[in-house]
Amino acid sequence: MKYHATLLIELKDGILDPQGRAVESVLKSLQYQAENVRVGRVLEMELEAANESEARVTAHHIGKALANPVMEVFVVEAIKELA
Amino acid sequence: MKYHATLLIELKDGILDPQGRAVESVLKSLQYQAENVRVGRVLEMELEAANESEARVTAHHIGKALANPVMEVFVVEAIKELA
Amino acid sequence: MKVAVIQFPGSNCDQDAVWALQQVGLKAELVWHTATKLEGFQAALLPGGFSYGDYLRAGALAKFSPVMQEVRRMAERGNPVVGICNGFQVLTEAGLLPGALLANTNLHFTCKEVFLRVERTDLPFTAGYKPGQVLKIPIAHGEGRYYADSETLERLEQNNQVVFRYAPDPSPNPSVGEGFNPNGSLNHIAGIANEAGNVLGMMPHPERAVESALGSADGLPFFTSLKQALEVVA
Amino acid sequence: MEETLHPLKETGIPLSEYQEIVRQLGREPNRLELYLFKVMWSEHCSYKNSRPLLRLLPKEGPSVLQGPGENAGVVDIGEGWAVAFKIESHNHPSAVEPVQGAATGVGGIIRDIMAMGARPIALLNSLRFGKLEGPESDRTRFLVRGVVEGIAHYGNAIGVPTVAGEVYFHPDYQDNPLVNAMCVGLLRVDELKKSRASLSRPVYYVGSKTGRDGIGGAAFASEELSEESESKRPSVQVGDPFMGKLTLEVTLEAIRQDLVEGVQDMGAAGLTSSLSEMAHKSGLGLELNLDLVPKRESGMSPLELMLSESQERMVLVPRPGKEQELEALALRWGLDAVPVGTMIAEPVFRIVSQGQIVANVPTRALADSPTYVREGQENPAKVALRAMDLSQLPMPQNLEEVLLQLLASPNLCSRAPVFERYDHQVGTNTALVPGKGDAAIVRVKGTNRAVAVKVDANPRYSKLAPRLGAMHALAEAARNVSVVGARPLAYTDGLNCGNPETPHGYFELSETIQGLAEASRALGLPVVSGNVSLYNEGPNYRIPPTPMVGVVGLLENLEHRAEMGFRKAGEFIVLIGNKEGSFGGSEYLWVAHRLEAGSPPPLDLAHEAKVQAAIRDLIERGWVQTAHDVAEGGLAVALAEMCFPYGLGATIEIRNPARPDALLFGEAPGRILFTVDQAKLQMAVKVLETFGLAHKILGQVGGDQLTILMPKQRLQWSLESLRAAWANTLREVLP
Ligand SMILES: Nc1ncnc2c1ncn2[C@@H]1O[C@H](COP(=O)(O)OP(=O)(O)O)[C@@H](O)[C@H]1O
Ligand SMILES: [Mg+2]
Repeated sequence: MKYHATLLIELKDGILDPQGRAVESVLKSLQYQAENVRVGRVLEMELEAANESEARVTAHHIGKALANPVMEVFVVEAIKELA
Repeated sequence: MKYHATLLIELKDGILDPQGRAVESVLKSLQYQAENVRVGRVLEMELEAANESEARVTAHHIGKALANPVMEVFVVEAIKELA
Repeated sequence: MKVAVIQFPGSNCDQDAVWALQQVGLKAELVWHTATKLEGFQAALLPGGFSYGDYLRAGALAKFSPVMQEVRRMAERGNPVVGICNGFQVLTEAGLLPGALLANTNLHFTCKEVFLRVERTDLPFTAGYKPGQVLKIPIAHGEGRYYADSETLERLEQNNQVVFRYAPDPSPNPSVGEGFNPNGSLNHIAGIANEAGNVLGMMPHPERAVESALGSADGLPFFTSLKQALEVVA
Repeated sequence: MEETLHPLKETGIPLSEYQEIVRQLGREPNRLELYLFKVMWSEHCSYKNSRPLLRLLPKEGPSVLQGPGENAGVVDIGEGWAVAFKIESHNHPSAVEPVQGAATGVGGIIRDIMAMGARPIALLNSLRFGKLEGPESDRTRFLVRGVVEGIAHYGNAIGVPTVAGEVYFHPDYQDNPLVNAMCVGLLRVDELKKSRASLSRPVYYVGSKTGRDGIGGAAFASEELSEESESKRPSVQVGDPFMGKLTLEVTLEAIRQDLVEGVQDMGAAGLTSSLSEMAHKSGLGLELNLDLVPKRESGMSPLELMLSESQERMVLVPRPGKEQELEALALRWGLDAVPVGTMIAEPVFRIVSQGQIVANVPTRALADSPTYVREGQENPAKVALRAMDLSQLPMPQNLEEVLLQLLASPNLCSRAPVFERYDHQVGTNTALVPGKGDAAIVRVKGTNRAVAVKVDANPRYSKLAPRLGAMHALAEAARNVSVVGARPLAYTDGLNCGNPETPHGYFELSETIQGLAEASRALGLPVVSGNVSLYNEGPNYRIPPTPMVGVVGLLENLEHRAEMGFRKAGEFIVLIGNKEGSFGGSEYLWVAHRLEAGSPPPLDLAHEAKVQAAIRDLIERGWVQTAHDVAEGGLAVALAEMCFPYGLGATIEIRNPARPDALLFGEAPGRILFTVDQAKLQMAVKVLETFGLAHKILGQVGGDQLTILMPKQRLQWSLESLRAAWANTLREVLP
């Protein structure tokens, strides 16, 4: 089976995110009331797996491999079966 | 009301994603069956809004403002009400 | 004595490192990242550059290169292992050094001369310096903001594992005015060592400062120190 | 018929050219063939409006190993070494997507240099943007940030130092920024490669897979930016410096191991121009099998494959028996290396897809586009502007204030915010870094030799007087190379002009080239490579003709070189050339009087040559370590610039000047400031006398102020006040 996986890798809270700050100030200058803006990465990929839970496990391992535990956290945001 | 918004900003399909290509080749070397890896940005933020649909509209405008129309597309991934 | 200069795809200061090592009479050889042996080498240098394009995160993908297992063994055996710029990022990503290197607070790649205070002169890389000596060495990076959680940071300071710190320009008419810390590193950290003191990582480029014709020779003692250290073991 | 007339409309090929195509083929072209002609006969690939004019440029010189016609020019620098260099424009892509447009511009010119068998050792860029004031400044800031980010992103990652360049702001670039990138490469003379292949050799495709990137880009690049180009916008080409680095190393290693006989980059119009041009230059034909081309996306049509401008692709032709070694080398670096074609005797470009011949065109027909010689006519408005009388210009009240204004103006303020984003030292050869000298110096390891490089163009001069402006551009670029102590050898030129199909546009193009030709002859500098970017105009604007001239010079002894900063208190400051400058087209006229008029300063090329020879002589003798040319902003700005690098001031005394502002801020070519210590002063003056050059001992280095004493006037600035004015204008754009 093929599954589409979405992973989010983000900075732990409390760690200074200058990019988030920059975005926030841009948004404020555009009159948007946005607070605590944080910028992270999203990874989309197609995984080969026997079933959804196996795909989720693989996605989890991949997140573990790619995120840096010193300052990042990751979540498997979504697993969708592909036709 | 305060809402937490999650936005994904990603490259349009067909546009080369060098990051995705590099990540994919490394995942393959680690024996993961990952295909079509794409790397984008995720933005998390808190928005002030009267109700959820208004928050969603604001998030949509913000996505429009931040995504590069020449290369990128965005989706409002989630809107959650904050206690 | 031979130093292995590890060549990752995307490394671009590898030849510069070889050149600098040769300037002090050390033998240096490029070793491709797929190597599974580092026999015959007494030290390893992970050079600057953009391994795997620095995609995802500087050093994030290079840590998976097969050669890293050998580098780890070398470090455990107590041989000198140096990571410069991208090499430092790889060493932290691989867990051979504590902490991490985040995007500069100015959010862009910055290439300029900075000043470093030498905090330790009892290491194979710094024996040639005077304690507290201030060096002029260039930086060239976009992700050099040293970060570690407060406990780790304290431990680093207590074991004085901080080897180089960004410092003000000592000259009478300073060129480095606005903020001498170029990237927002905690405690102005520019370079650290592991507890044993044989693994060192630094963001500035000593290999770019070995000839006064090119602006500074303050990096030369870094390599002469390494040479002497290796001669002692040999 | 219908079937071919419809694509004719869609390609926008003029009927006259279509008839020429039919004549050359002896039949109607099919749609794919028609598109091959469209890209190959586009201005960008065919130079159909500029080729006749470019013939006027001197191309021979004692050190020239390769002139125009290959991927880059090559000059001999001695001891078996040579340098390859070329400039290339990426204006339209950068206007559409500044980051990727600039990045792919850098990647493209690097591959041109690789294609000569040279290792890139230096990058330069020449940038033009619009207004930094008023409502339109937002767009300008967006473009500046994007373009600088793109150049930094690609150059830093691939590991080629960006050592010099120029940034210039002028309202006429508001709708049409210019982004030209220049690359210099180092090679052994005996490893010089060309775009050649011999009969029945397999043609290898090396590097990135082909996707639908920038389809139609080459054609796109030759069209005026208009509403239309929105819809015609190709899917943006994205540069991958990581892939670029791998391709670079594989190509150079293949050459070092002597595995290849021919090398060609895939630049604009990708497979189409690279393969058909290589076949044509080799006097052969080429059969391309599209089924073998590595593809990134599925279902790509032959047309899409032929027009794709995917980056980081090279064409390598292995020597007989070296095929396996080449494939193994590419594999080691993780790259595709596939034989996609074969050199054939019949001089045609034959394209095969799924067993069918989908195109079959004589290579000569593709290479020899029609050329056009047109009637040019000068815009009368320019004549009037030039004629304006500036002798009655009001005298500013506060000259001290004017200097601060000039130093803070976008065209004269500090460039550090730009070049600090570029790695200018990777490779550990940069002996003179940006901000320290008028040209960059890159040494050649293992020798005492070094090359000096600089690119220049003065749009104000060229706008007011295209021919004279072009002459100034070459003179100034050469002067900048001379003041660091290097002897100019040759140059590359990026000609950015308007629409050549309009009389005014054609006039500016032809005058510019004629001016370059005249200056080339007078200064003895041949052109060895370059680029032409036309149609830089829209319904209601046209850029000033902008000939970006990149000069490469040789230092035979790196020890003897000069920087621009004052370094030793007590040294004497000497000016070569006349004291006063003129106001026509000067920065002062614009900044202090908001005027852009008058005639640019007259240029005596014989005098210019002598001035440059003299300063080189003084530097070679080891007497002079500080020298700087007096350019935009005049004497006062030049002096201030010499104070900045080492924070050392100066005191200058000038007696009976004509007009103080002409003396302080007036512009004139052939002027150089240098310093020398007392012991050498008289000898230095003697040298200038033997050259028969006007000169003046102006004062001495020292202190932390700049002081200019004039009859009845004493001007003084603290270095902090000068630095404060100078440092922040671009910082605010690039924080
Ligand atoms: N303005 C010019 N002056 C001198 N040579 C030029 C000029 N414009 C183009 N050339 C030469 O014409 C040839 C074709 O240019 P170009 O199509 O830009 O090459 P490429 O496609 O390899 O970038 C090159 O050798 C180039 O150096
Ligand atoms: Mg080319």
